[in-house]
Amino acid sequence: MSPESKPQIKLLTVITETALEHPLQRDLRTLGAKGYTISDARGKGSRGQRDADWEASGNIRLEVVGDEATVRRIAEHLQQRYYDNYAMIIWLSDVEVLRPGKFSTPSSS
Amino acid sequence: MSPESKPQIKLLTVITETALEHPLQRDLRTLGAKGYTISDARGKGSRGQRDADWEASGNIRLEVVGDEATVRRIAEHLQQRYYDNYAMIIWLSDVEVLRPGKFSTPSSS
Amino acid sequence: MSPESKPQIKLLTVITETALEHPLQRDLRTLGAKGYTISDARGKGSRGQRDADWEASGNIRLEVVGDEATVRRIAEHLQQRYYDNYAMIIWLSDVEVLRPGKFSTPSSS
Amino acid sequence: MDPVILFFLFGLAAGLMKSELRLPTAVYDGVSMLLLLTIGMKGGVELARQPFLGLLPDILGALALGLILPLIAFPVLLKLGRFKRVDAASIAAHYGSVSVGTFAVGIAWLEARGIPWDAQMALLLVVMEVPAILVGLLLARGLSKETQWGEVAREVFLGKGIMLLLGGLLIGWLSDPEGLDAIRPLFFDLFKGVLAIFLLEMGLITATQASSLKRYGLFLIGFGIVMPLVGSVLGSLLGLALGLTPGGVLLLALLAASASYIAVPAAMRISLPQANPTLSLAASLGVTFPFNVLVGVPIYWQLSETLRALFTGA
Amino acid sequence: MDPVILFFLFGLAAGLMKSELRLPTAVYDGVSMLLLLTIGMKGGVELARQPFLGLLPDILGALALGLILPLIAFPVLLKLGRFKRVDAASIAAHYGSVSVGTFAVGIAWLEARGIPWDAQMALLLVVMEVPAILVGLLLARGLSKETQWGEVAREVFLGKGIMLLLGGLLIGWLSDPEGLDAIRPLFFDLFKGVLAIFLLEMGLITATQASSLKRYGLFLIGFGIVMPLVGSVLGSLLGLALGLTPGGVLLLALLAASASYIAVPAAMRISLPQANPTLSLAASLGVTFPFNVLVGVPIYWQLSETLRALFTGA
Amino acid sequence: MDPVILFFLFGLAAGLMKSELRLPTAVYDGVSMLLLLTIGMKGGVELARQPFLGLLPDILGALALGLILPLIAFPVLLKLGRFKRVDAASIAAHYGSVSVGTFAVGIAWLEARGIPWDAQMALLLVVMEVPAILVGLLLARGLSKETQWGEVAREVFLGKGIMLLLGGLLIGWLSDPEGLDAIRPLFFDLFKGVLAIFLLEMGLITATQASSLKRYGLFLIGFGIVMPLVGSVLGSLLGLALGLTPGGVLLLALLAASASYIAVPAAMRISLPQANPTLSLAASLGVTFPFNVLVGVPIYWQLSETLRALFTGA
Ligand SMILES: Nc1ncnc2c1ncn2[C@@H]1O[C@H](COP(=O)(O)O)[C@@H](O)[C@H]1O
Ligand SMILES: Nc1ncnc2c1ncn2[C@@H]1O[C@H](COP(=O)(O)O)[C@@H](O)[C@H]1O
Ligand SMILES: Nc1ncnc2c1ncn2[C@@H]1O[C@H](COP(=O)(O)O)[C@@H](O)[C@H]1O
Ligand code: NA
Ligand code: NA
Ligand code: NA
Repeated sequence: MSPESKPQIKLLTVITETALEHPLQRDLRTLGAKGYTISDARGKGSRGQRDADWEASGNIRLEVVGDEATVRRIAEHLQQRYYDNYAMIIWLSDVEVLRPGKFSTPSSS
Repeated sequence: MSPESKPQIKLLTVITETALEHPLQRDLRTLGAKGYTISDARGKGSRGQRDADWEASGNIRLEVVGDEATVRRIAEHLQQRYYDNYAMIIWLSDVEVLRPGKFSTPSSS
Repeated sequence: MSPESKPQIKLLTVITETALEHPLQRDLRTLGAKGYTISDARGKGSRGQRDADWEASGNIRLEVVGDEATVRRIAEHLQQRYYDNYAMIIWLSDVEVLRPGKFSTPSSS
Repeated sequence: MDPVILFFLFGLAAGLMKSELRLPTAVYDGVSMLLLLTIGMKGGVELARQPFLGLLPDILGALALGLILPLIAFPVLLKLGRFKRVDAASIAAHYGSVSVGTFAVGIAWLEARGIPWDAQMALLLVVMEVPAILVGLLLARGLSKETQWGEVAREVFLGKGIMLLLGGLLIGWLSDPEGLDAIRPLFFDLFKGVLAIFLLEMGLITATQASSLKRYGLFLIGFGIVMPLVGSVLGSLLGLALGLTPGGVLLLALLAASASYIAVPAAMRISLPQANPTLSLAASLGVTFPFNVLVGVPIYWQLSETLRALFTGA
Repeated sequence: MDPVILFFLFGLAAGLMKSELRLPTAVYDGVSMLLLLTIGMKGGVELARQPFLGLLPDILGALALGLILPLIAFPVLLKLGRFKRVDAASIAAHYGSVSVGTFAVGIAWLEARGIPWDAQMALLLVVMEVPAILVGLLLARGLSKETQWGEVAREVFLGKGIMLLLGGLLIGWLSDPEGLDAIRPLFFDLFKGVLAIFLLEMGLITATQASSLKRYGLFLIGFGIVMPLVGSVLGSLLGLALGLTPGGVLLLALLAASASYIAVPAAMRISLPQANPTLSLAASLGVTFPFNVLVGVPIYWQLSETLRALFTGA
Repeated sequence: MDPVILFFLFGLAAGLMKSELRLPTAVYDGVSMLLLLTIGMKGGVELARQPFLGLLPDILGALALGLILPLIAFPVLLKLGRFKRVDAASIAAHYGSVSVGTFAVGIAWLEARGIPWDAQMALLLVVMEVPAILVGLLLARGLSKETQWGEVAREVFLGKGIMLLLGGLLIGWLSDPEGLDAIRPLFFDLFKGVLAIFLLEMGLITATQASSLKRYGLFLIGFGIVMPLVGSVLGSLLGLALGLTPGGVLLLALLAASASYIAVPAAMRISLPQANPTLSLAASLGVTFPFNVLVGVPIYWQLSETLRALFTGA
């Protein structure tokens, strides 16, 4: 687990409007994510209450695990493209992936 | 990203009974959370199986991102007020928020 | 929060096929997890799109908090037993649990 | 046998066999909403047909019944059952309040036999939901300042159950008959089928109480059977005193005999969190609900007819 | 009163009282789908019965109406309302398009009175959903290269609403009458009950717009009432010019008066994200929908009959 | 055309066009549950009407058919299809078992034509669900100790599908006729409408198999069409040998022709995880289900009538 042996793997979490589910999936494909996970959510933030009471008012919770460079690229793209006009919050955290091979582009896989 | 330049941002995750959704929302408002995200969950813990089979038996998963002080204050309040009588587990982790400006009370925002 | 005073608590997150919900619950019981949380999810990975369009095509998101040894034991078991034949991704992260007493087998609880 | 009862037994059996059968939550919610709206509307339609006069005694009677029942249950639970004060108070509140599912079974039973009932029964159902909750809280903590009565009232009155019953009542009351005919296929014709689906899920839920019952033992089972019998006697007597029709007397007996498993648990969880919710659910859902649905209704019918003969000499 | 309207009022009241009443999303989705399919099928069945000739003028007329309405609304919103360009364009698009829920209420109103309407109305409903979206985007940004028209078209045509309406139309058109009889109990007999459930949820959703309305004030309320009146006049006139039956004229007036709250918001959110969605929803859902449902339909009926008398001398 | 089939085609088209149309999972689950319960009840009602004698040969025959079909399919898949052993075994299991959706379409087809069928068909449907699963597991691994047969049996028998069919059968059997009349509007009158909604979703799901089909090519398509034809011949012959009515022979042919897409995939995923689930679903859901629903039923009817004429000389 020494920092030089493995590239840092990051988990990107995005909470945003349900309306963005399809556009985000397209973006992730383009930006080289190896995978993603989506679940339904509701919440509140600087852009008001999003109660999931009906179709247009729900949130999704998107997670992408990947090497730090990819994940940061994705995060920056989303922020630039959507942050101004959509309810959205993005955070990153460190994770350790079992079989991380598939996320380290340099050597393996 | 040196520790002195930014305050530590924390993610607070709470798993608890669905019945607490409204009370917790009120608490968060009072305690100064800038936002929160809720999704539905089920699970098992020291207080038995919570299968979400019907209304009263489901869990929610609550997430609050904020500066460490606020998040710890919220966590301690919830623990004190609810932990004894409700199924509840609380954990904290480190996250890096894009545009963290809104969470750092001292200087910006 | 010095490493010698507390054992490291880890959060294990598993995304896998809905079909594994019951088998995983049994495994967790056997492997000594103190609890777990499950929510519904959808996603995409190396084994294709899993849209939750219908019963067999959804994912679950399983979370287990525990001391590092237990959590690693669980992660390794799941990986060994299911990884080859099921859509599955597993990651670990550091968390701080309020009232972690119940997760530290040596001294308390 | 009545298929509606068979649906309940089927759910119970599937649950006890640990089958994977489960109603999606949204379907269960939808089905409950339909039942509540329909029961309310049935009541409202009838209320619109007759003068409003003379409902006050019925309402006051129902209120009194809802206040008295928990006062009977509480000392029994505390002394005989040796429950903690909060648990005894919480269980008592469940038995003072009512179960809409049980009421629906009673209605279906009367409809199948062509026996009419009094228009105001749906209204009395609403009236009886609430007072026992207040009594329960008072029993648990006295007139403590801690209790946020405003909160409690909001929680109860704005809860889904009472809103739908009252909404249905008002809609039934204010609708023109032709308008109602157009929505009859969904709300009235499907009523018993929807009740069957509802009871299937209730069977599955009842089965989940089996393990709690095993843990908390015989006393809860006994209480869950005797208390409704006591309630049904009081309900029958009140119904006779109020001059209700035989169908109305049965329904009032059934209301008194039934125990809440939705509104009261939700209110207690918020207002009396120290009470152990598995205790009261094991009793009300695991014992009293199946008892009332499977054997209670005909027993209470017999009982109320016997009492009627006794008192009216008819 | 019509129970269907009472359901809407009940939902509205429950929402404003901040009750916990809420339809599960899946139930609301299921109910909307049923309505869309049934409306489509009703149209398709009728279309199958009569020669296809002469529909072209109607379709072109509906298209024109859908293009003109946002062009009327836009300058008013920009100049009088002082909205930002994108917001004015987005709101205008909502009012050029149509609301299926409102149309369903119109159908139920006609059915209750035994007034027939023209077979092609469901087709015109589909035709009128789309053009205003394109006008809105053009008003907001001109013929900017940025707009991915292909994307927009996909989003709109492959959206749930239009798919179900068109699917229903085709199914109604191509089905044998006996086959339809077998599915009548679900799709046709339950129609008005399903509409009642739908309107209950619409009432709850409308209530959530109250706070936006308070914030954005009087202009939106005025616009949300005057614009449908203008639309209904244009719709009536077009209907009379096209020689529709009285029922058909009413429905066209209602389509013109109604504002979209599903298809257009979804399209705008993706294609014009700078527009503030709460503004257009507050107007279309918080003002125009309840106005049309509660008082609009009879007003437009009166209006269309008056105009008919004026122009045809009948 | 039959609207029920049009619903399927509509779903298929919408899916292939990648529209956003989708049934909420809860609605799909609810609709499937209704179908299973209704099919079971229809069977149970009939069984109650006639002596139970003579069902044993039918049951044994159905069991044998369920054991033989996968034994026919397996070598073909292994040798001609060049599939891995586990995949061949898994696909074979799917084709030995049955599809309730297909059976429902057969029932609707017979009902539309007023052709009666034998009471025990719903029972045979249940009987045929299971044996092929066991055969599949044996084919994949022999009598390996690894297989937890207890687990497999639990998974299958306590799964939703069989529980609901058996529950429906018992309820239909044990209910009084008047009781059944009261639940008829939901379970029987809505049957075909509910089937239409179900087939809409099936069309959407079938469309998701298109890409797998493209990948795995022609062999699967051929197999998915020829295997049901073989099955239908065996099913018809068995039906004739058992002396079933023409309607019953058709349904048995259809059961043999149909391939499971719910119970077997779920069981295989747990008990034979090395098998690739997309292969068997592409065949059973992407080819055989639409083939049976769109063209199979009338073909099998023709076939069974021809065979009847041949053998009985009638
Ligand atoms: N501090 C926070 N903690 C957790 N979730 C948040 C937070 N702020 C915003 N969110 C989520 O992100 C969504 C969009 O946030 P916003 O753009 O700030 O309105 C909200 O609806 C919440 O679900
Ligand atoms: N060790 C754990 N890991 C993950 N989730 C847990 C854990 N323990 C409890 N939970 C969740 O928290 C809820 C309440 O826990 P408890 O109060 O321990 O019964 C459970 O129903 C689970 O959903
Ligand atoms: N890089 C990733 N980030 C987040 N979730 C992932 C990732 N890769 C896979 N998943 C999730 O894990 C499931 C199984 O992954 P796989 O086995 O790679 O197909 C997918 O359906 C996703 O929900
Ligand atoms: Na009671
Ligand atoms: Na319009
Ligand atoms: Na078969």
